[in-house]
Amino acid sequence: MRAEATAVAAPPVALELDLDVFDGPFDLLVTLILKDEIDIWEVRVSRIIAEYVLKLADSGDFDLDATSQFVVLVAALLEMKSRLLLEEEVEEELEDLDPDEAAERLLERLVRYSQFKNAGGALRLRWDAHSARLYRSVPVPPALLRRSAPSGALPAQALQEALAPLLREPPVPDTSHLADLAVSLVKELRRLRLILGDAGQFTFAAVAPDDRLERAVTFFALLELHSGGEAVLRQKRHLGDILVTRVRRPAPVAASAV
Amino acid sequence: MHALARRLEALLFISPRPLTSPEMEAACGCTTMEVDDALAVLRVEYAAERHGIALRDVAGGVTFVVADDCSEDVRRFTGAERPDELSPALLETLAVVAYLQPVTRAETAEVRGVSSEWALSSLEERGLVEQQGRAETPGAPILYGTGARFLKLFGLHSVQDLPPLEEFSLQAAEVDAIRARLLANAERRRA
Amino acid sequence: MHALARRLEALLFISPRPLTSPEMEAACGCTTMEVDDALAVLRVEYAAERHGIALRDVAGGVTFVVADDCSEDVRRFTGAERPDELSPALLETLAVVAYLQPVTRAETAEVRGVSSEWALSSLEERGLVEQQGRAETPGAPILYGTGARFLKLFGLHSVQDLPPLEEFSLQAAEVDAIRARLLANAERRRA
Repeated sequence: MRAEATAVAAPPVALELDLDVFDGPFDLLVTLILKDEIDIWEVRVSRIIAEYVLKLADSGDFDLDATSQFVVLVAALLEMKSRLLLEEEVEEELEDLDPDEAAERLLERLVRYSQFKNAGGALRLRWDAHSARLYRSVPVPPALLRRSAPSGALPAQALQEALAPLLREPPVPDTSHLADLAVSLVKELRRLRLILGDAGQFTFAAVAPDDRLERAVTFFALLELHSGGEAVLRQKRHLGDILVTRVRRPAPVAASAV
Repeated sequence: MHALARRLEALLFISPRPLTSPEMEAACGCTTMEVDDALAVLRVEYAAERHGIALRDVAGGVTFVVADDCSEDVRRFTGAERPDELSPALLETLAVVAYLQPVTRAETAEVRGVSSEWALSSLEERGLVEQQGRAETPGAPILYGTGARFLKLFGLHSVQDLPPLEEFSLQAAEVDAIRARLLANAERRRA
Repeated sequence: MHALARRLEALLFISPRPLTSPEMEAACGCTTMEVDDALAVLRVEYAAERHGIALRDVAGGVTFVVADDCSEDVRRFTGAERPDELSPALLETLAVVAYLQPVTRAETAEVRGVSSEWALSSLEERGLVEQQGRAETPGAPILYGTGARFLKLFGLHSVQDLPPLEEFSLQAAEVDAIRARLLANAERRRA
């Protein structure tokens, strides 16, 4: 984290997102870097979402495709930002690279990606020119079929097997993990508050559990502490450990003086 | 050839069945006389031995057929044609049509949860699925079913001989039960 | 028209898919050169605007299609709609598959930097991408490629006809701009 935690965020950056244009994080990254000259670390996701919701409310109609594209886009942004917040483990492969090497590696991927993105644009032109063509698709008249397929060439059982999966009732989605998460977030907050109260500060690495999901909960709890003004989060370098420090509340005297 | 003759030629080329004069008039937005004139042009163009295909008048309509003296080559070609492999998507669509026939495109899509336009036309092209009239519902959608070629390919005497689905035997009444069950499951999958 | 040209015309009319030269040679029992000559006669006969149908080299073979300027009438008559538009995400995924085939889902995601599961299954459902076996790597992932429908809809004779990927590279100046930007970030990260 360059500035104080991203949740506080750098000053808002004017960012006009044409949602139809982006297809994924690479696309977004290339565009952000090339056109807007802005840094992903400075993009405020919450602002983008707020703007989009306003835009939706204004336009009055709900375009499912555009909205799902938006969700994908925001998820991509969040993924990019969270990689910067979480520790290196996420991208193990890049762990040992120095930042220059990592940058070169990313550049290679972006350059390669851009070729396909542009090739997709060229395909669109071909599609416009050719996709409307009408080909004849009429079965050959039986009279002209000298030797049609041997009788019983395919097993009828295959038809039954093809339909059977559709006849099976889909399983009820398992939502138990959602409940778990809600409970453990509260618990985790309590635990972190205790550590914070005792020690005054701690690092993410020192308190985070091993399990990925549990780590995420710990991270959420950190953000919660931060947004509640209970703690300040600091990070010396991107992908580095997070230092959590307790915030001393203003003396109660000030409040009663008003 | 003049423009209307060319448009009629294209229509006759693409149509899987003979076209009647009223159909041609409606499609081209022109009069009986204009269609007759254009047909006359086509008849000259496709007069005997000029082309490998010929215009033929059959039961109330006009259609292109393979010229008689070219049919041997065609048989040599089609005789060698093997039923190509059916992809899982095609097999699933074929199963839906086979068990639920007559069935509309929308119903097929509903049951499978995905658009089935390509799959149905691909099966139709292979002669495994055929149009069997239109439903008496708004929009009169085309009804699809299986035909003789389907039965032969799967070695069946009739669709009653399809392997039964779990507890369903394939009596007419039970087809509705299968349909209801498939639709309910599709609904749940979407939810 | 001469006899072989007429026989080829009949074959092309009846075949539900483009015919390759070997197929035409086998069906007519003649040589490559004879087929080429007959095709040349047909190409003259079906040159632009002479007929309502035209000859096209597509998807590895030769086939008749409705002439472009007649397709509106035909669509109106058959009710056939143009295939649904492809979103930029689908076109991009299709480009990855077309150029890298056979390619796995993971490789596609790697190139695009985003999970491509939905895009691939959507392309598969439209018949633009098909499964072409499994890779001999751990987990035996499915390999995807493009098929005849892809070639037809994009007017290609084969995937070799796609422009070289290098043509779509970023400009050197753009690459430099991105590099400078990324290195500046790396610098800050080190600080």
